[in-house]
Amino acid sequence: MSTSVSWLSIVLFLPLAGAVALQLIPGKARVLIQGWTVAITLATSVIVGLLVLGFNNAAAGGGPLNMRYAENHEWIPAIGASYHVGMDGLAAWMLALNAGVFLLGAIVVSRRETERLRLFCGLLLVTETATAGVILAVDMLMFYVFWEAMLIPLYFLLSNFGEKNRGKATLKFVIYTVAGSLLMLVAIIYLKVHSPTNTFDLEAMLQNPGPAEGAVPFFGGHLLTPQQFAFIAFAAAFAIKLPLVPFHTWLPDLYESCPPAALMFFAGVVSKLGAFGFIRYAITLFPHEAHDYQGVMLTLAVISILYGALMALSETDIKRIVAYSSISHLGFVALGIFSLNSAGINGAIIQMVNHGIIIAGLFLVLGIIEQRTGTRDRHELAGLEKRMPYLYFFFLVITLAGLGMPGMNSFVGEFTIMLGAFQTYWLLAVLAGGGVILACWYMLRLHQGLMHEPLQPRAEQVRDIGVRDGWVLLPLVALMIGLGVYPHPVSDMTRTTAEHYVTLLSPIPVPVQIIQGDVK
Amino acid sequence: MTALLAAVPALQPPSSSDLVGLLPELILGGAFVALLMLDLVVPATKRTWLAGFSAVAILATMGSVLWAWNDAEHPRTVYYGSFAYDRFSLFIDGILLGSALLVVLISPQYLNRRGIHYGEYYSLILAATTGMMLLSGASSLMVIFLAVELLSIALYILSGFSRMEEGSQESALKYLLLGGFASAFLLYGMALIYGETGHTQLEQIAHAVANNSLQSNPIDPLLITGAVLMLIGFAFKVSAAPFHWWTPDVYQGAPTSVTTFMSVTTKVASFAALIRVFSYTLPGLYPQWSHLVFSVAILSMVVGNLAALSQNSVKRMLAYSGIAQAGYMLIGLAVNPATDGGAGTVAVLYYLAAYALTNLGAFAVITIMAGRGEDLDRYSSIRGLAFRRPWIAAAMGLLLLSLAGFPPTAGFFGKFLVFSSAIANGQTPLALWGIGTSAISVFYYLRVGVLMYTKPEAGDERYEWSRTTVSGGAVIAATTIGTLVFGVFVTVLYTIAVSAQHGLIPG
Amino acid sequence: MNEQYTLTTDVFPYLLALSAFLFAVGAAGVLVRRNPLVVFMSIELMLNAVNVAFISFGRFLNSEEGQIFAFMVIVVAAAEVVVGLALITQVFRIGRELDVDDLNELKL
Amino acid sequence: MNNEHLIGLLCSLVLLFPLLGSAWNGLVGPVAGRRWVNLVGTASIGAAFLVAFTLLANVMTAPEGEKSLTVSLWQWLNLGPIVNAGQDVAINVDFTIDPLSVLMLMVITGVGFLIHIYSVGYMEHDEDVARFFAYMNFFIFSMVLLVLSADLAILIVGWALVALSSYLLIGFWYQRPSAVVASRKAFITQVIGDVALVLAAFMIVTRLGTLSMPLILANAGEFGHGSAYVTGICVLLAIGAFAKSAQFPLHTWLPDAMEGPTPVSALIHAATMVTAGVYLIARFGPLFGQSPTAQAIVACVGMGTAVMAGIIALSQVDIKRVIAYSTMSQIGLMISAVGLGAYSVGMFHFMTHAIFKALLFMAAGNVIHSLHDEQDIRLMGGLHPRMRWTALWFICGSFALAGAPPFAGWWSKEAMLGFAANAPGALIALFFVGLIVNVLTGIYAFRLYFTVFRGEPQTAKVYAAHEAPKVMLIPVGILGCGAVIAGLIESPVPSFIGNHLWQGISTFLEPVVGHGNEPSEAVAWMALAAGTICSVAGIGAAYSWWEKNRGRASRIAGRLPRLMPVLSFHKFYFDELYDAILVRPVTAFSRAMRRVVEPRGMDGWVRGTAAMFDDLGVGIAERQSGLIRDYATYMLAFAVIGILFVLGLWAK
Amino acid sequence: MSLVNVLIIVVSVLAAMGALGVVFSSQPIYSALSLVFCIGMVAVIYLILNAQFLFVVQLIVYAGAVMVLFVFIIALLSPSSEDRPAFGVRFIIACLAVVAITGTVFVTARNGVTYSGDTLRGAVVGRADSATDPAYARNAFDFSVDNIDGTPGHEGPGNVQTTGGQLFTTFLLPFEITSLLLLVAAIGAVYLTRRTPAGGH
Repeated sequence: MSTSVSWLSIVLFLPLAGAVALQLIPGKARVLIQGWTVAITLATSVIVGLLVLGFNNAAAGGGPLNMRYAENHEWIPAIGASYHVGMDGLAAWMLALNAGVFLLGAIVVSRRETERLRLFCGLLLVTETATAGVILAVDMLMFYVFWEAMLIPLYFLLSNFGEKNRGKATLKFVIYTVAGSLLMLVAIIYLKVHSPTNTFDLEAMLQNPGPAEGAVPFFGGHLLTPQQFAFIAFAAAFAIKLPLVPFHTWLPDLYESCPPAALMFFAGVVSKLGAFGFIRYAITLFPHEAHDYQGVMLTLAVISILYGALMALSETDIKRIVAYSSISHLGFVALGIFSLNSAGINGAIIQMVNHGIIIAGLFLVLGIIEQRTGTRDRHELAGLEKRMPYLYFFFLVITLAGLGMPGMNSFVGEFTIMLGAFQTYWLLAVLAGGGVILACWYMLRLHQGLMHEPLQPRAEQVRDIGVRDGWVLLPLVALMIGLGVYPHPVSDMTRTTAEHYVTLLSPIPVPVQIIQGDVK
Repeated sequence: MTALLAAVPALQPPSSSDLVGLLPELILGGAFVALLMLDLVVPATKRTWLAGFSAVAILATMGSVLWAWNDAEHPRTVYYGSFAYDRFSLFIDGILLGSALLVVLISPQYLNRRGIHYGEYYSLILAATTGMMLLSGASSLMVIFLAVELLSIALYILSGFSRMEEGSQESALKYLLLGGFASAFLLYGMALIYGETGHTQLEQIAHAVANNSLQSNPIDPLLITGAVLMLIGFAFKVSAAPFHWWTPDVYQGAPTSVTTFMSVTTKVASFAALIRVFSYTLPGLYPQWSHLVFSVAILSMVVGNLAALSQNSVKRMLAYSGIAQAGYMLIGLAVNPATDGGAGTVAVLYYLAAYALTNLGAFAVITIMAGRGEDLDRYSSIRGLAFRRPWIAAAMGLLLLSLAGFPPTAGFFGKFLVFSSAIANGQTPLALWGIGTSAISVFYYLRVGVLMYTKPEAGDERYEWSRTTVSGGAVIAATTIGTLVFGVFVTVLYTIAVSAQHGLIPG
Repeated sequence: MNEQYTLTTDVFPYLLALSAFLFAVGAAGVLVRRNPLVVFMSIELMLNAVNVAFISFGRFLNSEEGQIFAFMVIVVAAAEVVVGLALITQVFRIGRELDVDDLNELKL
Repeated sequence: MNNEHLIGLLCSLVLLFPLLGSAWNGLVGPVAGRRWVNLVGTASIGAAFLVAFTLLANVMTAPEGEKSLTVSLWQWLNLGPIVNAGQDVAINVDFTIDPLSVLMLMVITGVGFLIHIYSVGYMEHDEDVARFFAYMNFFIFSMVLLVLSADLAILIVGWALVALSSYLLIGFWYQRPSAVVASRKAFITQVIGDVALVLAAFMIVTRLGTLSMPLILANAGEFGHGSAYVTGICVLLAIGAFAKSAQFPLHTWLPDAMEGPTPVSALIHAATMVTAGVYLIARFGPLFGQSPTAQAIVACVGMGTAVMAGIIALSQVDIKRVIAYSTMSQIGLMISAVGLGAYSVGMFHFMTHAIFKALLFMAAGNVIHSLHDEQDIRLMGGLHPRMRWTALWFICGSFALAGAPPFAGWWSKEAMLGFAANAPGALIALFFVGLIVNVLTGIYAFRLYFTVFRGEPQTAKVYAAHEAPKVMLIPVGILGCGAVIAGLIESPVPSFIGNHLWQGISTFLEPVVGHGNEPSEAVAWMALAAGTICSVAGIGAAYSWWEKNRGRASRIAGRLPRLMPVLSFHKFYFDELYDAILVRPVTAFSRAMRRVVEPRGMDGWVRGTAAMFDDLGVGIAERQSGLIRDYATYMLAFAVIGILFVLGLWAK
Repeated sequence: MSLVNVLIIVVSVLAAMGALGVVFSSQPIYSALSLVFCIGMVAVIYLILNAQFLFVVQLIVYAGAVMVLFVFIIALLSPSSEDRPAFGVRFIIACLAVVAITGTVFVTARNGVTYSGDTLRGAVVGRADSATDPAYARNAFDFSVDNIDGTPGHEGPGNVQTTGGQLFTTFLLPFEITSLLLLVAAIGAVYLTRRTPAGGH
């Protein structure tokens, strides 16, 4: 694919432009609105797909991150901020996930959001731009802008279309997230101000690391070095977004009141961005600190795995069960990342994508169930298999993928992550194994609770899924199986990326030239 | 000192170039007088024409400001150093005039609904704006004081513009008594500074302080006391804690369109004077006054944001938010003007523009939603707004997000620049206080947003919100879009702010 | 003998002290009195205090600006009084007590 | 086409037939109708059996030293360099064809095929037959994958898929709450085993840098003989094996698994899946050989489980559960054997056991079928005249199980006793325990037979019982014949027929598992004699207690200390124990966390912070009294403080 | 200490007493009268300090117009209740503030400010050369002073002239602003007290 075309900018702003153009369509033309939304997301997906396929052949940028398709323009030259986008192996996968999940979101949307479809579709497209911006940005200010801007469409989505308690949940989510990211903002400014190049450019900063000496003045004290402070600030922002226990309480509430159609991309993409940030920024910019605080982060990751699993075990609301399972699964991702070796990071990248697929499928299924039975309480649902055999099949596959069944996609990720963790410290893998066992327990409890045992009166009349839902679920399920059976091509690309990041965070700074040589 | 005095052409009448330097103020002041006359001939039912006239006058003034922007490339003082003809004041004038224009556009409908549509309203708005523009360029203590009083008196009257309403009258009297009280502090500070330096022209004061040619040598406690007292006076005007007490009560009691106007313009104009006096006239006293600015900034952020949490009226909440915003702006003032290369000033300028746009938009929403004869600013009365006025609610939501400092809105870059200037100049603790309180602020801003999106219960009162007029809609659209534009294309406004900071008198 | 009629700088601190005292007493009046008219008078007292300072400084600096400033202050004070008294009468007319403590409708 | 390609193709085929059968049954089956489902479901396994037979022939004809062949299909995952830089750890989908895997393959597809045929009859009245055959075929696929895979990671995949199909089949009647619980229990137990295997894989790969099993086994010595590390690996592998083979302490799922349809019990919970643990340990024999400690643990656990299960089997009243405990007991014996290094004998017993235990289950299935799902043996009795064929095959199976000469079980069991008698040191005790197990086996096997088939009918149902249809009888008959004669393949008999083709199963497996610590002839004969005596004694006891003098059994039980029958009847209270120390604490802990820690702790600090700010805010807002004089007071006070503050700082 | 100084101190004390009278009078009318007295005393100080113009303005505008307005309003509204300051927290704070402010300013003014000479140039009441010319010595109320630039104003304009001249040249802008200010105040007063709405709805 020719690099003379600004493909990444097109990917980035196509949905936004689509959202603007969407407002020209009359609100009554429901088919047109949805068709347009699907077309835009589909076009984005196609471009992203081609970019990912052409990734290895694209001209490498040559910076520390070796960005492909990079574009660099002035944005606010006076303060050292630029419009700098680029794609590395990590971004490629995240972007692919992003495009795919939003495409599915656009497809499933209309049936559920019967009112104000245009608004919903518009916000969906804006969210896609925001998340894509987070993934593609190489300039830290730009990254931050997209990172926070993402909250705006989400906030409107939640407040317009959310379910009960949405107000509280939205507030909690936004404040929690903002508290973390504001800290990150201070760190970003701090880094920029003290970096030799005096810009926000990530690659420039990686080439010329900031100040290692000195101390950050706090409320009267000097507790931390600038790098430590910045690392903690970044880690806080990402840990909240991910989320790691004990910063997680926004997530169950939010998922509970989130509209089902939005949940797909919410859970599918948004929470993965925390993990993305950890890899792209937190450990890359601060290799020393990443090693210093490795123990803390790994502990939090393991606690998240076990805690999320335990919570999911006794929860009765099916959405909350999945929410807690999500915490547990993302704990695995964090575990992989902070193993700080290539296996762990590779597994984390794979698992990010996998979990995005799985959680999207899970929420899709649960959304269908909730919509058709009108309840989310596990106690009021049982025996649905009898009425919904096809849904049962899809749900089964998704459940199995969710509990890390070998032969499914998440096994690949979890296996690699646990291997990475095992290399770091064997006990971590053992504890994570405990998490796997608990995952099996709560996922089966969820799945069997809904599908098995005598049919409940509430479910007497439900219909099975139609062809349309089937066509949405099928690619997800196919991916879950396909990536489990033949993960090798995907994992090779992610592994290259992971190994590259590992070279970046080796405790002794590696001269940039050598890194370039390695990749080529 | 003698040489400087000799430079003042004593007992010479001012020249025409002095008049040119004062052109925008003259146009607006003239319009004020003309409006008074016009009010006599315009019939009572056609008072909207007065709004039109005011708008035209403001636009004309804006034109002259634009012209002057080019003209003022080489800044100078006019009227024997009383008034600065520089881009800084013109930048502020631009913000003030824009705000006034938007307020004038939303006023007729509001005043009609409240039954207080009189011609004096527009006259007073123009007079207050004139006073603020004078304040923005004032480069002598005397002009500062008079300009402050001009705008204050106009605003006292405007606050009490709803004559038969107790709340309005109460707010006006409160504002007046406390304003007079604070003016006395400001004035006493001026007296002390005058006594110590022997001058009232800022340029000469700056020179005296810089060259240590004071009555006492070295720096004297009376001079410091004077600076502190002036700071207190200004802190009152920008409603910074702990001198903010009038703000919530007055904002709530005053007619909403007036609140809209004064919440933005007073702060903008007073900050202009604050910067001119403290960062550029008294930078030598920075080690002394910085402590106070620090404390006031932190207190404002804490008090404003925390108190806003427990409010149940949008106007009051925005009042406290205004207090908090003043705190953020003060961060930009708290960086050492001698070493920051103007970053603090630029940041405050950007912040002011962003704040004016955003806050005006938010208040405009409350203004145009007003009910018949009452302001619908209680939280309970905006519940479910989104279901009947989706666009207004969306705009309000976005404006509140901007106030909270979310990118890509102008509010974010205001905060960003302020924090940047603080961090770059070794004031990281201030930035940390700033972000800590920002996080708190998200709660109350978004709570209003969430309320608008809460479905009204079956038994809830159904409020009679006004219908959105064309001009009202235009104002909200303009502020909303402007908020976004200045949040993305930052360079435009930033460059203007930088050039406004260059050549600031006394530089 | 002429020294009997000579103003010396010794007196300057006393003049400033008078100014400060008047200012402080005026401020105290705002604090302790409830009648808005008296509160207003207290504020006038504070402005007078400022004028004393201005004129003393002007005299000792041998500069005119102090007097002119004081003149401006008087004008402003007069303007404020006009508006203030108008407001007070209006407040009284719409049925409030002449008591600043009665003006507490606007609060949380 | 060279041999490797042929083998690869055959491997693919043996996997694909069941997989395609499963897919067809699952997706098209419900539409296509019962006839097609039955046909495809059984034919796919039949085809797989033929392919397996071809593979067997291939292995048998392969020249000495080339009996083992590994083919690679595709690369599954590349983990990058783990141990040495530049040397990537690749996980390939590799398959090994060697005597061991082929033997497993033959049993799986052979017995599986028969059971599929049987199922046609057994599931005749069930609505969901398509789903049933889809699961069954999928099970065969998973099991074949397990035994063929030559990479530990792929083996784990097969290992888990087997557990999955077991879960699906146990919970086949998903509307029964007990079946749902049982299936979940089985699956979770299996996952514990999976995790153990994964951890073992990590231990191996971080040392050796490979997961390919031929390489692992070739380099087993790298870990150091008897080192703690290799013991750790072996123990983890053993835990995996225990979970799969229902050995103490992971055995409680197996009896509950009888909630599934009887063919499932026959295929999965008797013949094939539960013996995968034996296969695993046999497969990793060279690794276990490095760790005598692990071997001893395995042997003791196996034998312990055998005794325990035997005792429990004495008092159970559910026909399938009795057989299930007997299965557990027999597998305990196998595990014990492979723990002692007697791999070929263990595998031999696996084979015979697969035959006679499948037979027993299917015969029991016939009984249950004809009694309309009655499973309580106390309500049976006197079935012999009504189900003559079934009774005949059942008694054949019982003799094989009890180890009466010359039935299949006799050959394999007494050979294992020979190894036990030759065990080193204190492990010789296993021999004597093994004798006790023999006695127990005889007792419980024939207790079942006598109670079910002899005596007087206990309920009206029995009078209405009738013989099973042919489709269910023929597979039973084939297996019944097998139960009589299968032991002969290890006897001297085959060598008379064709010495060059078959020299007994131990010789056949020798290239893979070696000989182990073979007993001397004298010891072997001694053990054989002792074992036979014990087995026959057990049968005799059963005859005297349940046939000759009915009611004597309970009198004897009454004379025993009260504790013993109680423990036996309540399965040593393991379910209750696990419930009390594992399940309940975890759920209670989880519930407590959700009710206390989550709202008060995790959310508590968030809410607490919010509440603190809120209180502060109210406090500040309350200062806003609305009184001008208050405001002026504050302003004046702060002004004075401000001035003094700044002046104070200045004075310093 | 010169007589003039003594005079200033005496007048100051009187002014201070007047100020206290404003605060402590129980009736607004007494407060107003105390304020008039205080203003008058302050005017005397202005006169002594050579601010003759201000002296007049103070008396006419302040004591005359403004205070009359006050008295008029007091009469108009005739507040009934007595209003004596209560002894409370506010009172204590007020007293502390009085002490603090006065003390601080006095102490700093005495210790800190060191104006160039013991006797200021032109600081002699009366003509600059009155110190040497006994003919003018007693004429303390000869309203003239040195020029602003320090040159002795033997024949120059008097204080009022100087002030006026400055007002219309150097301080023209402030002066003009006051006109605007007064206009605004007038509008306000008229608007607020207009009894019947002259229009509107």
